[in-house]
Amino acid sequence: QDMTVGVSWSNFQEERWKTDEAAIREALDAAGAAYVSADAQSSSSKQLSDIESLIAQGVDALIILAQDSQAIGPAVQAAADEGIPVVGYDRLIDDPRAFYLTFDNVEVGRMQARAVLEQAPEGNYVMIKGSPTDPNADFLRGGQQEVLQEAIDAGKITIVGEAYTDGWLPANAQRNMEQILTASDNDVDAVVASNDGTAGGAVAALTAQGMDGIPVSGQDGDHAALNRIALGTQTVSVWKDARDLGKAAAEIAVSMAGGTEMSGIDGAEAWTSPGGNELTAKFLTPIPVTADNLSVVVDAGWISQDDLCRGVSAGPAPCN
Amino acid sequence: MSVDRTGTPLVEMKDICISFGGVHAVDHVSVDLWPGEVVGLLGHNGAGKSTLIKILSGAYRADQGEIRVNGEAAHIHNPRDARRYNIETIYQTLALADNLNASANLFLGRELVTATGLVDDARMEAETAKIMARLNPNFRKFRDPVSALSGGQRQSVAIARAVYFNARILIMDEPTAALGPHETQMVSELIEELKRQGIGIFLISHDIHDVMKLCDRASVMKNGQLVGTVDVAKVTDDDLLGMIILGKHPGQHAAA
Amino acid sequence: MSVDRTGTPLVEMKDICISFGGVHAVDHVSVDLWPGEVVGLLGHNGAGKSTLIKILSGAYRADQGEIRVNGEAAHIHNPRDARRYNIETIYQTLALADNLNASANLFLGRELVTATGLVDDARMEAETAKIMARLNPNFRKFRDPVSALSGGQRQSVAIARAVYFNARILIMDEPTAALGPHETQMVSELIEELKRQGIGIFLISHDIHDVMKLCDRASVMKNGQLVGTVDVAKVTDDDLLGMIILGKHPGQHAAA
Amino acid sequence: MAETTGAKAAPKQGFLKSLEIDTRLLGMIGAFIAVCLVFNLMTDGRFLTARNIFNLTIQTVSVAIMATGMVFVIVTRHIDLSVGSLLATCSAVMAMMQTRWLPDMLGLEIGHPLLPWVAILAGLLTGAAIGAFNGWLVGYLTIPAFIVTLGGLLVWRNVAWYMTSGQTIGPLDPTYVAFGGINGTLGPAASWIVGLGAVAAALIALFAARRAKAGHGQPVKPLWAEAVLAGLVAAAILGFVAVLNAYQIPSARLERIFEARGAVMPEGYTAGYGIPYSVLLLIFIAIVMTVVATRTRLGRYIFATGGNPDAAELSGINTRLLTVKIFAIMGALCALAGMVASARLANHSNDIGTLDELRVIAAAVIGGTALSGGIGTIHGAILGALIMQSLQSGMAMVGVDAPFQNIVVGAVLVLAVLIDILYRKRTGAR
Amino acid sequence: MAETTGAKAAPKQGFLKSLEIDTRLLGMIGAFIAVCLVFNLMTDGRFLTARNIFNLTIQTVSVAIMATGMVFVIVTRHIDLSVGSLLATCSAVMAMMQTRWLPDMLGLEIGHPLLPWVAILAGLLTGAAIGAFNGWLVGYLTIPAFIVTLGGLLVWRNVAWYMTSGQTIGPLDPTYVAFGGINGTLGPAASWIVGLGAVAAALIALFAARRAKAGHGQPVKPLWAEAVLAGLVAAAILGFVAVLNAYQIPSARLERIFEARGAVMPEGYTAGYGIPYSVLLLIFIAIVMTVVATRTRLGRYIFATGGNPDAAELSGINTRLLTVKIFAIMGALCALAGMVASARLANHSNDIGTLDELRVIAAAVIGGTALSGGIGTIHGAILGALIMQSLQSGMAMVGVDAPFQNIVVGAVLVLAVLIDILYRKRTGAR
Ligand SMILES: Nc1ncnc2c1ncn2[C@@H]1O[C@H](COP(=O)(O)OP(=O)(O)OP(=O)(O)O)[C@@H](O)[C@H]1O
Ligand SMILES: Nc1ncnc2c1ncn2[C@@H]1O[C@H](COP(=O)(O)OP(=O)(O)OP(=O)(O)O)[C@@H](O)[C@H]1O
Ligand SMILES: O[C@@H]1[C@@H](O)[C@H](O)OC[C@H]1O
Ligand SMILES: [Mg+2]
Ligand SMILES: [Mg+2]
Repeated sequence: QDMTVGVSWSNFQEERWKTDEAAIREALDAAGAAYVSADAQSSSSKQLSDIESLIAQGVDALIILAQDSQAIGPAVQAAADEGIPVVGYDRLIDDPRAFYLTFDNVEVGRMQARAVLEQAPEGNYVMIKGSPTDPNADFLRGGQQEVLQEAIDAGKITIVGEAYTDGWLPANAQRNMEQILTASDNDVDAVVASNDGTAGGAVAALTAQGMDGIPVSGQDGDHAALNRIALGTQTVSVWKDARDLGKAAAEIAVSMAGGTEMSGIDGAEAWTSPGGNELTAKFLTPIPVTADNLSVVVDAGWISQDDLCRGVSAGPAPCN
Repeated sequence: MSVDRTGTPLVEMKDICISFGGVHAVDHVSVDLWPGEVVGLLGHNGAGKSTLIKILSGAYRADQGEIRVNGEAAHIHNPRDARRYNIETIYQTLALADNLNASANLFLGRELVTATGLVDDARMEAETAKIMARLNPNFRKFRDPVSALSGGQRQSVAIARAVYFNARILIMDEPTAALGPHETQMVSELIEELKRQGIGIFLISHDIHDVMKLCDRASVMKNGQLVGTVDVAKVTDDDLLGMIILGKHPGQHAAA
Repeated sequence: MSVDRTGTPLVEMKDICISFGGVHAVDHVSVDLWPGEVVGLLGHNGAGKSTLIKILSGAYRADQGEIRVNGEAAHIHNPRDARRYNIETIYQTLALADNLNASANLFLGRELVTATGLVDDARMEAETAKIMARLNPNFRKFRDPVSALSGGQRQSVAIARAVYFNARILIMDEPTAALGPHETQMVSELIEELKRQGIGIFLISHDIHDVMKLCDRASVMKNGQLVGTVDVAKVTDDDLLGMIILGKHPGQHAAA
Repeated sequence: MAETTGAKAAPKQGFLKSLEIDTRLLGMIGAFIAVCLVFNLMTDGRFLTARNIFNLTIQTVSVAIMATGMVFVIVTRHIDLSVGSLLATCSAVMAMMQTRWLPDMLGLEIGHPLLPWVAILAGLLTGAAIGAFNGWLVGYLTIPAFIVTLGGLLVWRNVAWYMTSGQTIGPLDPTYVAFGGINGTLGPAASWIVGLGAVAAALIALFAARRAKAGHGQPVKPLWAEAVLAGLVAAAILGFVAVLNAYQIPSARLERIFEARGAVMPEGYTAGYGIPYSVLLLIFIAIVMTVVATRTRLGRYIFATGGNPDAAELSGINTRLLTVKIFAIMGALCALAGMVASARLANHSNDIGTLDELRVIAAAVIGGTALSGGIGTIHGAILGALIMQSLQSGMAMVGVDAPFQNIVVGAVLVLAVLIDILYRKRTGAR
Repeated sequence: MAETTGAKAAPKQGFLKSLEIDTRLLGMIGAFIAVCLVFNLMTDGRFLTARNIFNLTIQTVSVAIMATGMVFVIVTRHIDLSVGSLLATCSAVMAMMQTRWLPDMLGLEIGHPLLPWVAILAGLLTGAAIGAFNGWLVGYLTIPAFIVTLGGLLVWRNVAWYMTSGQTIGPLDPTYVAFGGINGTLGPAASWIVGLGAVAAALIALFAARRAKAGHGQPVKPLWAEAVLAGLVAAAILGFVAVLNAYQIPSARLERIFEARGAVMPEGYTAGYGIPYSVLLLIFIAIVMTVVATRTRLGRYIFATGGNPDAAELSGINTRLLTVKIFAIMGALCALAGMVASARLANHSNDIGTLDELRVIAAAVIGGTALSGGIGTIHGAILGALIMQSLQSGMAMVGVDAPFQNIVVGAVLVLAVLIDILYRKRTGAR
């Protein structure tokens, strides 16, 4: 193997990164490149050290799941100094020298809100947000607001509770949901949760009140969440097929290491970041998975039918 | 009687009370001390001797009572206050920092410094060697932390610390309990010398023999109360023992 | 001489050595003890007395040398081993758990339990009261943690702990250093009684007078080495003092 | 030590003195009540509803269980930073056992009644074994507990990750999930029975203690004081049961229960929750741990070692083995806490127990356990956990921003402990 | 205490004894070297390249700076859990100062040469003030440091969040960024000069110490031992400089530098980095803190208080005020560490300093600081930080799975301390 690709993960806490990792590995194997990685444990400082170590180890390309879109700058700088190409993975790296590969997070937020709004066009909403330290949390919340704004202005929807979830931890989401339910005497009609982990916490709190079944959103296509959709306790999980993202990232990294220009990447487009930088980016389309299209995840081999339908008797297809 | 008790006393402790969780450890006790005098404090175990002198040294605060030094009311709320009145104390528990060596302990709180303001360990060690030679000629362990010293060696360090600085009032709580016969002898000589220099000394001791030899007066406590203060020259060993054990004051020998 | 030294000795410590960081604290020392005998250990501060007996009590391990109990080689690697040989020790530092009360300390490691296996605090307290009555009749503080006790009260607790359980070998490291005259007297009586029961006692003390009164033989150490062992009945106070301070063995009085 | 400046104590007040209640406890209870009242005001009385008290109780259980074990660890002058990770490993073992390994290996089908119990047993053994291993490293190899358990913090969280391949494992067995809190409660009738039983037991215990004292000729409290104390205890127990019973099962949930039985819910039917199993478990653990701490040799040795390790060793206590036992207990408690935590989420998630080490240590310290060793109580630690949880849950109810919540929680935490300290200074209790 | 079973010590070896080197240090250096060699093997020699050593050094600085202060805190039997959050607050103040507040308020334009210095001063004052406040709560109100700083952990991180409205603040001033490490180095020539100066200073210090001892008639080491020691010190200093100089600036970066100057890089031009300013800062802090610890009254009082707080108080030391000073120093060091950390990232990020409290405490403990107080060294803590960082960086180079890396880091951490312990047992050093 003459080529090595280094991947710097911001953390390994959410279930999805495992899948992302497997996809990147597989694609690299196929391309005959080696995979090395580091886990920054949610610290932008450690991520910088990690990347320095990966560079010192002699990688030919870097894939970075950035903990912080700006503070990752010096790492990109160091890579550029050594002439190592960088792929910004899933989360924004606000630097034109990095190729931005992602699912559009604002769009994810919109999809979450849309699916919930469809089920509960009127009533009291609870917003379970992501970690206050993750910029994605605010992107998502922004997208959600865009969709709900009209109904809010029309007085159809009232947001009765809103809470950040420290560290995206389900246990924190559960406690926050419980307290919001208590504070509002269970007068809640829908929950817009920002990912599947927090949705799990929210559903646990709802179940305790016998309220499971009201619309709840999520993202990531976590197996447990898809199972909940089959069971009817979650409405939507916006599925960012991590395997596509991982595969694309690996392929882009390999071809950039081979000398391909950013603009020469298949599907690349120019995109202006919120910070005003001209980036080269590639956006994959997320799929909102609901009871109506549950079969996609099985057909795509993302989850086995057994896992999906565990404990479901007469559910939506394919669990019927 | 060699002590001149005509002027103002060096120390007066008047009507001192202190209690711990409802139990009166010291109960309306008054004692005094003149310059150049050694006053023995006697009493059974738990009589309240250490507690009484800890009030003078600033380790405890009395619930009630008054302290006068040189006739003026003294406000002693912590050990720093006591030092300001030139009161030095050898505690029964020694109060040494186990992780420091002998000279660091000896100079603790009053380190010698060089011109640049840094602590002058070499000079402190040299000074320590000097004073220890007078107290415990076998002592060699200048570099070891005091946790590595024997019981008597530790006590020697505590004594050295109290006598090195020019105290005017010296409190010694069982200073020779752990000392060997030779070392005890040297401390006795030291006390005699300090006395000659006009220093006032409170000496707590269980050794009646020592008290008879070194002290001018003796105050005896029992169960937190003062049994009485007697002129040592006017009582016998057995009188003192009677006071300690039975709490009986030998009426005929009442002291000044 | 009342002690029968014809059988096997209760304890033999042979050629014991231990050093700390290169300094020989105990240097080829041999001592022995017969049943019903009190052997005094004397020496200046830092002579190595405490270190020597800590080897017997399992607190330290010797670098060299042999211990025999009842003529058989004894392997004492920790305090639990020593207890198995019925060796009880009163340490100079007392070794009390400050946060526990007197009875918890007295029974530490050998708690009395009820039928259900729970510790029986009421019974232990009652037993403590009994034994303390014999050592320190003023003692009342059964419920307080021992950190709240006076120096002498703490020492009484440590003594009570060693004598309550039926030791065959008792080590007392300056047991009366902090005790008042009455309490000291009571401990002396206790020692006499234990002696009559055939218990062997190592008594470390700085009080030559006490040693002359209580001990059958005395071993004197200086700078880690044994100066000699003498029959107390055959020497004078001054002989002993000479051994302690000058390290001179009074040739004519060599012991068994 | 005795010589601290100003460490002296004034006489206790007569009334409290006769009751012989631990004044240390009173200060903390005062701080707790203050926190509750303020939140109640800020939430228009919602904080002190039956429902919220019920929530608070079950939210506290997992941390409180571990806090009882942490008391032993800290009392012996150690620390355990690995509890959160250990919890994750045990929870992973239990989750994998019941959803994958047992079904695959033993062929026990999902839903088999033995599954949850075997899984719990496996979790307990795992926890105790890892804990004992930690204790061995600390006690026998004399590596500082801080280092050993910091290593454990890193190691065990990632071992758990490997066991589950980083996935959320669930849904878990319904019997198992019943330990999570709201999904498993005794119901009102049984709760009353348990409550009355507890009152009876407490009275008998009080009486027995009095007799034992009198039997050895020791002073006993006046009879009226004994009666007041008994009354207080009974009122507290029954009041607690009443509150838990008062929280009504939401009708939507009741309907579903009837539906599942194939019945129709009668009009106007209501039912209370009663005591959750998880709370029963905590109470049981609290009692056992208190007995261990105060009435067994093990507990005595723990406190002696904490007070003076050298003295304990010289008294013939095998302090090394003791260390192993303490950490093994801590490990087993982590397993139980993991069971409650994952049952509550009805899933094992990767990040379960994250940062719990801080919460658990904080609970013990708030509850009066001294990091310098030798001092601590089980009930204090549980109260500490309750205070921590009230702060967090209360803030979540008040509905301010998460960052601001944390600021308030941090500040109130310090304040609550300060109240306690000032109270004790004033009353002169130690 | 003196009576611990088996706490006795065997004689030291003759050679080392003559050198009078701290054997405690040797064990740790041994563990560190072992870690380095193993990583070097596992990475085919990449671990011990000039480049990686350079990286390691600058990665360690921020935690090492705080670790020196943590030694004082722990030696006095306290703990500071708030350092990571304090770092974040100070970093936020410094970042906001230079990018928003100063430009807005004082009208200093971005790029003004005073900006970074005023910002740093503000950060230092903030850190020292918050630290002093913590110390006041601990010393005067007698709230346990664990609680005070746990509260601080929650409060200050979120205060920082509010200051920046949760945003990443940057890019920061170039002068400021020069403190971050690779963006500010002395260059080879100046580095050699500094290195030679350091050697000279060390030799003079050795000589002065020898004279002072001899002057008071105390024993001195043999002259050959003194010479060997001097040789070792000189070799270490110059070797370190040589390594840092050997790391070449990548040509892309050189080109950029020339471009910025409007020049063209000559063909084949190369240049080494030399000593980074951040490393100089750490060395300066290390020296100052070591002098404070060993040669000033303040340091003496810190160790005395740690050894026996009651004795210190009875000796007339104002232990309360001392506590305030110690925490204030800790706070100021957090500010400096925050400066280095944010300069390194060229931005202030929200999560800056997260979990640093654990790293910092671990560095101090690995470096031999005893949590029970009274024992600890500054150089030990820095070495501890270096060991921690080597483990983390090394694992990222070895190329195993990220979760597995954490497992190895945890295990090796425990092992490294064990090596040190076993070494000291064998040589009989305390
Ligand atoms: N910090 C404290 N807390 C509670 N009680 C205390 C405290 N210090 C002393 N006492 C009690 O006060 C009484 C007097 O103690 P003190 O130490 O003054 O006695 P003493 O006369 O010095 O005895 P000794 O000769 O044994 O040293 C004792 O009963 C002791 O238990
Ligand atoms: N743990 C230790 N580490 C180093 N040196 C020690 C240690 N314990 C004792 N020593 C040294 O060993 C020597 C003997 O001490 P030991 O305590 O046995 O003396 P001792 O005869 O009991 O004196 P004392 O009459 O003062 O109690 C002393 O010089 C002491 O400093
Ligand atoms: O997919 C989500 C990712 O976008 C966010 O940044 O972190 C949480 C994940 O669930
Ligand atoms: Mg006393
Ligand atoms: Mg001794």
